[in-house]
Amino acid sequence: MTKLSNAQIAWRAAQDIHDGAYVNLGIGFPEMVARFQPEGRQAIFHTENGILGFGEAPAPGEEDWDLINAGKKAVTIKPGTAFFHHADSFAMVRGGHLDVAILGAYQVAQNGDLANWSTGPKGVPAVGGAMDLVHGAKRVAVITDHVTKDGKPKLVERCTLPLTGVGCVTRIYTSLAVVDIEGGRFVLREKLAAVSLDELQSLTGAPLHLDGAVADLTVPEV
Amino acid sequence: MTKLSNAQIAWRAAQDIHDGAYVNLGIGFPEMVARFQPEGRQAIFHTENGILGFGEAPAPGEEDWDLINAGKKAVTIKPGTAFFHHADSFAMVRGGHLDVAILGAYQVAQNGDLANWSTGPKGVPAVGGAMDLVHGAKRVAVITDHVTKDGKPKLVERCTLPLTGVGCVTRIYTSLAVVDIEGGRFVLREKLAAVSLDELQSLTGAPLHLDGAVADLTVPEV
Amino acid sequence: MDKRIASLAAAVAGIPDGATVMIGGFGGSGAPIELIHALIDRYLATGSPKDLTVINNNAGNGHVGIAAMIEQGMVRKMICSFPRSADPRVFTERYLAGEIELELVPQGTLAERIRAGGAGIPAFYTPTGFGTDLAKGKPVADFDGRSYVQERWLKADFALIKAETGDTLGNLTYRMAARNFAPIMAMAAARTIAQVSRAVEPGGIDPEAVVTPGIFVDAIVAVADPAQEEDLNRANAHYPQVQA
Amino acid sequence: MDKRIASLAAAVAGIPDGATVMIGGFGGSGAPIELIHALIDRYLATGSPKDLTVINNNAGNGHVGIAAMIEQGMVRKMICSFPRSADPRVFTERYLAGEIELELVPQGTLAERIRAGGAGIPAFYTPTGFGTDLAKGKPVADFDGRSYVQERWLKADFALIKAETGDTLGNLTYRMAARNFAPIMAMAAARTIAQVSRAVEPGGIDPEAVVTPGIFVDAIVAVADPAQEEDLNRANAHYPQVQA
Repeated sequence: MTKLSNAQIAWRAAQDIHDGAYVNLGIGFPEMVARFQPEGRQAIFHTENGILGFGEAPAPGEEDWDLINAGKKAVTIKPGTAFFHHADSFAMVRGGHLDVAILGAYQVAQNGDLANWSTGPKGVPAVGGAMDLVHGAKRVAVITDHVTKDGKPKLVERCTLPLTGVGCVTRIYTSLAVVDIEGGRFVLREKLAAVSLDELQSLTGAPLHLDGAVADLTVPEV
Repeated sequence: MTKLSNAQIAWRAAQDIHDGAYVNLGIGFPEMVARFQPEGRQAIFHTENGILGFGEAPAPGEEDWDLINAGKKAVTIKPGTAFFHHADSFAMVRGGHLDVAILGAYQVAQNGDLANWSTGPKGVPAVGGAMDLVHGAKRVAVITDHVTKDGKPKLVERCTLPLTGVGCVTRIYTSLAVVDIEGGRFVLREKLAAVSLDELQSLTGAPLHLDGAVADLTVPEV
Repeated sequence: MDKRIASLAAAVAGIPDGATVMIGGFGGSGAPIELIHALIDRYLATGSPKDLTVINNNAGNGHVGIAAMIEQGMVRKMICSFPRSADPRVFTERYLAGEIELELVPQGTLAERIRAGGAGIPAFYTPTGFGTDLAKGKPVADFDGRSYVQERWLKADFALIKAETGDTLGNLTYRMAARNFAPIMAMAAARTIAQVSRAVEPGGIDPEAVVTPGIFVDAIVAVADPAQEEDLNRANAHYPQVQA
Repeated sequence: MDKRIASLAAAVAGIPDGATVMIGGFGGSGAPIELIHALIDRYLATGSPKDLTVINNNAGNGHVGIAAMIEQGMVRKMICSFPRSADPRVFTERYLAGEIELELVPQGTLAERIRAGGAGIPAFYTPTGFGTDLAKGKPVADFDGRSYVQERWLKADFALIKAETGDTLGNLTYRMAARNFAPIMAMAAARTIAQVSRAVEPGGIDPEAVVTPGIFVDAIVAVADPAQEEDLNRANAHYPQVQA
């Protein structure tokens, strides 16, 4: 089936980040969003471990392991970077100073609940800063494949996995669509032209509502 | 009547400050304690407005009004001074990091209650950092004349003036004596040799208990 | 992104009647005199903003800065720890006349409430003030056998602060003890406006030396040789200047 | 006053069995490897300290640092936000075998609890974790129509941290993102021991540049060229070194 690559989902999410926005990108796939900042806009990236306004990854061999992001990957400084300690870093998060946080998801429910930290009681649990981010940033968005690897919906009526946060997500960028969460409902904003509404609904665990026209989700090869 | 001058009371209080102690001195009379650090001991002074390890007053005309203490008097920096903001400053206070706070008093009760910020409902109330200091420093001491200007006891059974803190004072240096507060009682440790125990008791608003010998309160001319 | 604003007047233009305004400074150190006086200019020209709630450690000294705001009648309420100064007459007279409201807060509690406002902590417990008149009516709780008072966060619509160096991204440094409340007020206000003695491009401040990261700052306005409130008061200054 | 201690061994000599120890670092950045390894040396020589509760963002990586402490059996409990790393096997195996306890805390709550411990705030409310498994059993309260979880302060008997420059009064600066938890852990521990890459006399640090004021630091020990945990792991290092 036609679907967006992770890079393309990240590209689409990047288009909604306004100039001058303060942004936190989750570990892994969400980090990709930084690559696709639209021309003429400058976002400032925050990492939980105490850097604001860091730059791209250094060339291999040029890493300084005191200069890493929350995913423990090496980054660089650029003019205007600031360092601070962990309590100040999470004051930024919890205090509502970040404009956008973009995270991955295991499940997102139609009421905005997010499950992205635990797949159940087995193994070693680990949470990091996700629970802080989802109740801190002004806007919490999710980027994700529309369905799990075995084809089950990730957009669901109620999360069955342990929650990261309650009623926190407002927009989901998936491999097939852009879906807003409004008034406890999924509202479809954009979908791939090649995917029918019925098909999309069949891959979604709760009703997709329409609120005006659904735009084509158009993303370049990236 | 024979009594110590304010400078002498300050001198006596200074003798109990150990080498390496972090100390906050209240505005006014308590500031005088800094002058009498015993030879060979180094105390580090904290001021609420964000300086640790400041130095003496500058020469007249040399003041920099960005470099002041809590009493808004000009101070100086010296090697090892540190600046920080107000929340960090009171983290030092509230978090139990100061070894000693020395404050003035209107009244101290035998249970350690202190009244030093308000003489009643008239006028404009002002509290500053006193309420934080009395519940923060490891040791809270008071320096004061033994009696009020009109001869009434300042060491009392119960404070009648609005409280600054509850059960917080452990030692009182007065113009006549050194009194500890232990188990809800005044315990006399030192008194001027020229003042009899009966006389001292008559100037004190609650029983002075003895716990071993009472030493002579001996203070040089300063 | 460039957070510079060209004039003091433009910097304070958006503050409406009834706003809550945190103003940096401890006595004269850190007082953003030029921003305050620009606000007074606007009030004198337009009648606005008035009915302000002002949060500062003190309540003005002499006839400049916050004292001048109060003297002009712009301030409805002060939230502060120590409304006394070398010359507190302006506040004292209004207060005793019942013309200005006062919320007196212990200094450390004031600082922590502001920091909590900036850090998304709606309430916290402190030993400060327990058993005193300033804790009356507040919830209390015991932890580990000791009694504490619950205090609420403090936020503001605007913060007016004075910094030493600011870059165009809003990163700030301060000068000595002029730092005091500015970094936490910058965190706690919906819009933070900093007057800076020196405006620089990004990179003009060592990343290790940044005290207030730019995320907490919305606008900077350069004031190259800022007045020192203490100096103004020693010269018996009035704002606006008394005409001869 | 001179807070310098001549040797790593002397610096960690006072940590007893059962102590709660905060250890700075986020992953390898800021990890005080030499202090940790000195503690392991002591344990191997004397059997003490053991039954430690360790507070760190993570739970060790590879076979050095905190992972090596766990591997040697010194740690009874970890309090952390993210017990995963490139090579978390040491912790994972002990945890799944029920040999080590885990208190999992959201990262911002972990930071705030530590800061609260240092600032004398026994409890505070945070939106983080509300309605999740990590808030189970904790008091909740509504403020201004939103729900919050009450969290308690976190204190320690000791903090082991890594700083860049330290003066003999204990004032510290850090290197880039190696700062992370160190400044707040220094506040929250009864005794804070900092390894510093450069020890200087008072005056050797600009008063404006001090990140951790000396009041929060009890001892500094100079480690001129500290190991970087990430480098050790990339070289597949083990501590103590595996004998060939």
